[in-house]
Amino acid sequence: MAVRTFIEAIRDGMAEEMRRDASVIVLGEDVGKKGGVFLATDGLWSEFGDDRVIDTPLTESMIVGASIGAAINGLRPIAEIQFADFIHPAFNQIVSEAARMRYRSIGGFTVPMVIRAPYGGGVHGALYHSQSVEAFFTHVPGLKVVIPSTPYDAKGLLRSAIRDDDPVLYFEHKKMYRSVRGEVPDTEFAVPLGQAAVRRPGRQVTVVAYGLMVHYALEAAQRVAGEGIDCEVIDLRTLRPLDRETLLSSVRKTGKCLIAYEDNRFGGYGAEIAAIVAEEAFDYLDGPVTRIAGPDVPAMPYNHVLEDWFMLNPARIADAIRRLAGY
Amino acid sequence: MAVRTFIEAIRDGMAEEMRRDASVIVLGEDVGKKGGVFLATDGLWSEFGDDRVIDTPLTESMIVGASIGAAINGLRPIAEIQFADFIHPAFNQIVSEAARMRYRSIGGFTVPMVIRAPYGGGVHGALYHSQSVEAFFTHVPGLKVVIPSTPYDAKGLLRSAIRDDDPVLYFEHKKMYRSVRGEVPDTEFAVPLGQAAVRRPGRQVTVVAYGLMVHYALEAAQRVAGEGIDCEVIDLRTLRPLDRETLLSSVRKTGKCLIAYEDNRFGGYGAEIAAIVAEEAFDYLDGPVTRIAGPDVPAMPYNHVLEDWFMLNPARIADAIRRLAGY
Amino acid sequence: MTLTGQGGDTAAGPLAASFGLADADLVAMFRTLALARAVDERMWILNRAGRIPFVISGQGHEGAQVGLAWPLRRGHDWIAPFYRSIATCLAFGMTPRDLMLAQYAKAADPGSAGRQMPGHYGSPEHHLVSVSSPVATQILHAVGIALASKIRKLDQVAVAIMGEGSSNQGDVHEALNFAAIHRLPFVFIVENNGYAISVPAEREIAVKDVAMRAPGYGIPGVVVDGTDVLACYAAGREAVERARTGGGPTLIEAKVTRLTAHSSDDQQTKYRTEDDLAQGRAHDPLPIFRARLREAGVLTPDLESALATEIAALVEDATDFAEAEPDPDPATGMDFVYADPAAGEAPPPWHPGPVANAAGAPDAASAPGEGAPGDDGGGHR
Amino acid sequence: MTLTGQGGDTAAGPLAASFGLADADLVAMFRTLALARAVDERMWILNRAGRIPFVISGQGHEGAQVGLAWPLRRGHDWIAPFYRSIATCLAFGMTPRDLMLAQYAKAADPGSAGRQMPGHYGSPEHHLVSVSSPVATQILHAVGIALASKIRKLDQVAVAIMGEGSSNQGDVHEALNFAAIHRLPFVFIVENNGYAISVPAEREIAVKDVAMRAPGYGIPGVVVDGTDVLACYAAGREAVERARTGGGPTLIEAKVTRLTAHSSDDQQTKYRTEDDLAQGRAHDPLPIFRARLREAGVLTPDLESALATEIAALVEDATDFAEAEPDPDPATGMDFVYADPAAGEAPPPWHPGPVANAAGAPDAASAPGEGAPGDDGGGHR
Ligand SMILES: Cc1ncc(C[n+]2csc(CCOP(=O)(O)OP(=O)(O)O)c2C)c(N)n1
Ligand SMILES: Cc1ncc(C[n+]2csc(CCOP(=O)(O)OP(=O)(O)O)c2C)c(N)n1
Ligand SMILES: [Mg+2]
Ligand SMILES: [Mg+2]
Repeated sequence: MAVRTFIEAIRDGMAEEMRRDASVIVLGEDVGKKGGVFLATDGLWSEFGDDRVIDTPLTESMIVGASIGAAINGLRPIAEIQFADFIHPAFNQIVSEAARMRYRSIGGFTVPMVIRAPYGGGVHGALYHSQSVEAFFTHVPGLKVVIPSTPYDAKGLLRSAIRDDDPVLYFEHKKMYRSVRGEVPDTEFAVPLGQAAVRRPGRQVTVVAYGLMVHYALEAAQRVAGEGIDCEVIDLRTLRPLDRETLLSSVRKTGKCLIAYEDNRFGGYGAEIAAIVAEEAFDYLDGPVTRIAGPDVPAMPYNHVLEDWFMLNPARIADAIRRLAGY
Repeated sequence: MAVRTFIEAIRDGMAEEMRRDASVIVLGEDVGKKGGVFLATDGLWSEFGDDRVIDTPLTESMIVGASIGAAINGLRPIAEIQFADFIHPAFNQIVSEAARMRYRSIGGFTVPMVIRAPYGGGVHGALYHSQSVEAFFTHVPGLKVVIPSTPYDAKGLLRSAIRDDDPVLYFEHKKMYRSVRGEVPDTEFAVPLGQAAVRRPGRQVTVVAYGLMVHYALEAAQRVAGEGIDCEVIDLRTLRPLDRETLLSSVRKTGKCLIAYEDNRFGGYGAEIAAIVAEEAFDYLDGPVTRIAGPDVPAMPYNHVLEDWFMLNPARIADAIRRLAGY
Repeated sequence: MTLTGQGGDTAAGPLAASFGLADADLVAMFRTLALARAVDERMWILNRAGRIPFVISGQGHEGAQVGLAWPLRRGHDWIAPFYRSIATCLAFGMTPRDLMLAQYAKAADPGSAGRQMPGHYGSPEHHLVSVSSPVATQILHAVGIALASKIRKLDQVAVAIMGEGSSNQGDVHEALNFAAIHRLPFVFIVENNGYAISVPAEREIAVKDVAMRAPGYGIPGVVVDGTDVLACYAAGREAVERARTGGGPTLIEAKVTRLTAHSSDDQQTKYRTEDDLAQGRAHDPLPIFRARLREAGVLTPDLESALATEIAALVEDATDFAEAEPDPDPATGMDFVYADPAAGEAPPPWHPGPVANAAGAPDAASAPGEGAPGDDGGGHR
Repeated sequence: MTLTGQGGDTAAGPLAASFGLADADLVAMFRTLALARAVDERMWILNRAGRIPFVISGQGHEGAQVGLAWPLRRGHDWIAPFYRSIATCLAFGMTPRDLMLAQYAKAADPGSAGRQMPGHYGSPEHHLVSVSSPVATQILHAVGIALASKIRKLDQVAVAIMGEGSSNQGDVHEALNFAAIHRLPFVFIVENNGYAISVPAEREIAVKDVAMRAPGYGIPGVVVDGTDVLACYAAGREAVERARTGGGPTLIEAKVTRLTAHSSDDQQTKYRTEDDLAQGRAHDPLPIFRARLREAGVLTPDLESALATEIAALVEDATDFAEAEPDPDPATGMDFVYADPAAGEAPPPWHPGPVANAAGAPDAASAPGEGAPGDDGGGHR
């Protein structure tokens, strides 16, 4: 058991799977000699060489489209999109092609690939280096979407994603890369896709989160605990397929549900969670299913004052918990 | 007052605005001599000529991106995307550029443009000529999204969209083009963006819909009326900005809300409606906010048996109303 | 694919010999072309008779398709074709029955079990990548297949095919650039018929030939007359050999003609003159290739009539077979979203029959097809 | 922009005369170049001092930027620039204060009021289109601007500028194709510095020059030495004249060097050799242009020291000014999402102060910046 940062766990996960399986390759902008702009792939190029760690031209549609083809012909590509904000040029390849290949060919062609991308704000990234893009993809049948919150999960979920036979989008909150550490076993463990984790058990309010917001939700829960509000914090980990079971049994127990997400509120992923809870746990609800999320403005401004204004934080989540608890 | 088909109303709307305002142009694939693959632009090329009705190359990102530039430099482009399914290559230009231009330039640059696209299924269009794509765009601050359901609204909303100073996505259900007719005044009327319409008043269940589903919902309401279930049917018309007022006051009255949408259920636009109703009308609810939507498979298969299996229809909506009414 | 020696018949007259082929190869090529045309014509008849709601056609493109597919190794090399690739698919191993099952969208359709529109072929067995509708995406799939071939040392060549209109999509730029940098075993074929639906070439590109773009990527660009099947064969062979031996990609542009409307939803007389259409008919590869083989003595009247009989029977058989096959079962609608059905969402309440991991209990299915507003919108795809 | 005659000073030595310019023009060009460099160097100092968290730089590109911007009409023609376009923006009318306000992201930043990252300039007044981060999108905006210019008969030329790495994006293909078909008044400038962050030219494109792509669109492609300011001017003038007189687009590739790391988040020694870096420094346009003007007698020691003093004062003033300006007010965060604020969603509960049509009543603002996990992720943008 070693203590690893979030990004180290991701790097280890890739390296170990590449050692185990020669069909795993990494491609993307600056992933080679430079090791990626965040250094997530640092060392891979020197260990695995030009053929398996490919510095691509600055063309995201190509990165995804060629990965689809490579996956069809026996490889398991890990495509890095330098920032989640730059996944949009590849939207057509992801949504029209990767997601639909299996269905349209009744399983004749399949696309086992992972698309990794750093997402999220609070890092002075402004409009185009801060976005949460999960809602565009969680809506799409055929795609899986993973957002880990701990080094352990980052590695274990990445292993599952690489071994999965379907396209998996794997989003990494960039603010966590070096600030979040945790124990990661040296064994070949995997965290299965599609299972949420109860990060903190509680009786009064269920707080649902993923990625960085899990940490903020836990801190918020801690704050309100002193005021006698007992929160259960659920880390979804996999956004699609969703672990309905863990979600619904928590809300059926607490009767109150707050969903915290960093993305713009309107039409964000949390809307689906709210809709599911509202429909399937209706009889158990003691208060409205509530969302706290980013303001509905284009991603987030750069200036730190405006960025702070945009970002959720533990204090704001705590306020929302208090409001809901007091309902 | 003349009776017009849905597509005629759209064509008239474009022609009249083009006559009124020389800055309005139309561009897209086959919009010129052919008049568009559905004939929505038929006659415009002969009336307005090469400069204002432009047959573009087969390149959607260019259609949208050049429209953004043209809008910055004083035109009001109406960009036609041949099928909503083919809007994805332009996703980056729409989401990263059109939607964010005003915000990032504090109003210095603005993008008054309309993107028209035929959407929806039930027309033997298979996976790529049937999609509902609204959820990808309703989530994006800076964009407006319109889906009309009657010839009157089609023309009136299109007029407002063309005159609007922000980018508007205007989706037309292709199954309605020739099958839906209605009275359309000869006057220069406009239907403002952001206002829903109560298509059928009722007391027991609110059914929320847009586009083709409004017609199916009305038919379903008719069916269950004979069984003593009194439905109110709301046609959202503009999906963003949403008319919360009309939505919420209806649900506060009926206490029950069913949302019907053709798109895949998970993460679809209806999730946001459900989330809003669940949060803001909680105290009034006598049953769970319920959604009926397309199955979560990649758009819809071609074969008519499978297509029928995919599509919502009045009978299925009526069943859902009955279940909710009986709750 | 050189058939030389197939069935032991390696006899080669001067025409065949000049291309390193046997007469039997020429006959096989002609047969493929004629068969493609016959299947295609039948599709239109079925459409007009109301048996199949949509047709998109390869008529006029078949000469280039047969010539260019021929040098590839069947079941080994890869093609990412497009919706006009009927002759390509036949040349690569699909049968008339396979194609007709796709037209009818029956459960036995090997590419998609009736899920895709007609024209969207695909066959894992024959290494024909599943066609999707958004044009040009397939070029990147073929490039990725070529990348995997190179990395895995599979000795496979990958080919992507599309129309000239589609070649203006951004994906084409990104694909050619990447394939050229890595000298991938890749061939890009553009079947230039002068139209993207109604938009004529001069509104699609500002140069005469799409092939003029090749030097900008550092790869050879070749223009070939699509009515000259053997010239296409020679151009294809050179490109495939270059690709296989590490010489990198080639762009081949075949000038073809679109003998039909864009699809059964299109009315081409609205935007094409009678002159233009007549010129197109004069560039029909079928009579041109037939005349050449007759002249070379490869096609004799006996052989021709034997072929005609065989082809007619094949088309008849394929039609009858496909027509008689069952439609897909709606109970299969939720299948193949993910490898593990448990990863999918629950089916809707009207779903007939059980699905692995279904959350909601299936209801009695409502009557299908009861939708109000009823027509199909009259769209032209 | 030819300054000839500005201030009445039309005197022209042989060098200026050979380009149809006055000596005053040459001095103004040099001044712009030197000013851009001075502003740029100050940015790095401020970054190292922790005053501004991010810098992206134009050092090494300024010669091409000044030469190529010069033939355009300020406030009339359009430029869609990129994040290295500091000299371009100065040449087109922005001031050092404007640029520094952007670095500091202050409320008075004319391009975005501090919303955008440094380097993302923009000025409606000066017809400099707001820069966004996704590379290459701006080429289509410039093409659209050119289209509007043509349709509205505005006589404006539109220019798009980006790096060679970005020129591989699909949008570039689609834009050049469309601009060429319609012979739009458009110029595409590629500032080729041999790297896309760490990826060297030979992994970005398979040809020597990006300009080799121009013939594939039917437009002229020109390669110009970016250290030769006057050669850039001449190439730009020709392209702009062609564009303005209906001759259609031109692609100009300027070979430049990146004197700094990609940005303040990058460590270029990890992927560039000392040799390579030294070669880069030998291609610094500033000393090269200075030497040329000295040799031509245009720059005298007196003039140089006057310019140096002026520039130093401008940079000092801009820095002090920007530093002293206030940050944006969070109460403005919801502004400018739509023309009509009522079209926006309600602000979050912590929003300070009222917003038109706010649905939720604003709460007392929570303390900002209280977020757990605290560092900035160490990303390199
Ligand atoms: C991305 C996308 N946009 C639009 C369409 C609609 N469409 C289908 S075929 C076609 C024209 C294709 O022209 P070309 O590439 O020249 O091929 P051809 O049909 O002439 O053989 C168009 C516009 C599409 N299928 N995909
Ligand atoms: C679509 C997109 N992908 C990735 C990035 C990240 N990125 C910013 S600049 C850059 C390299 C650009 O290289 P080049 O175009 O040659 O310009 P240079 O920086 O060398 O001047 C990259 C990869 C981006 N901004 N946009
Ligand atoms: Mg064509
Ligand atoms: Mg560069």
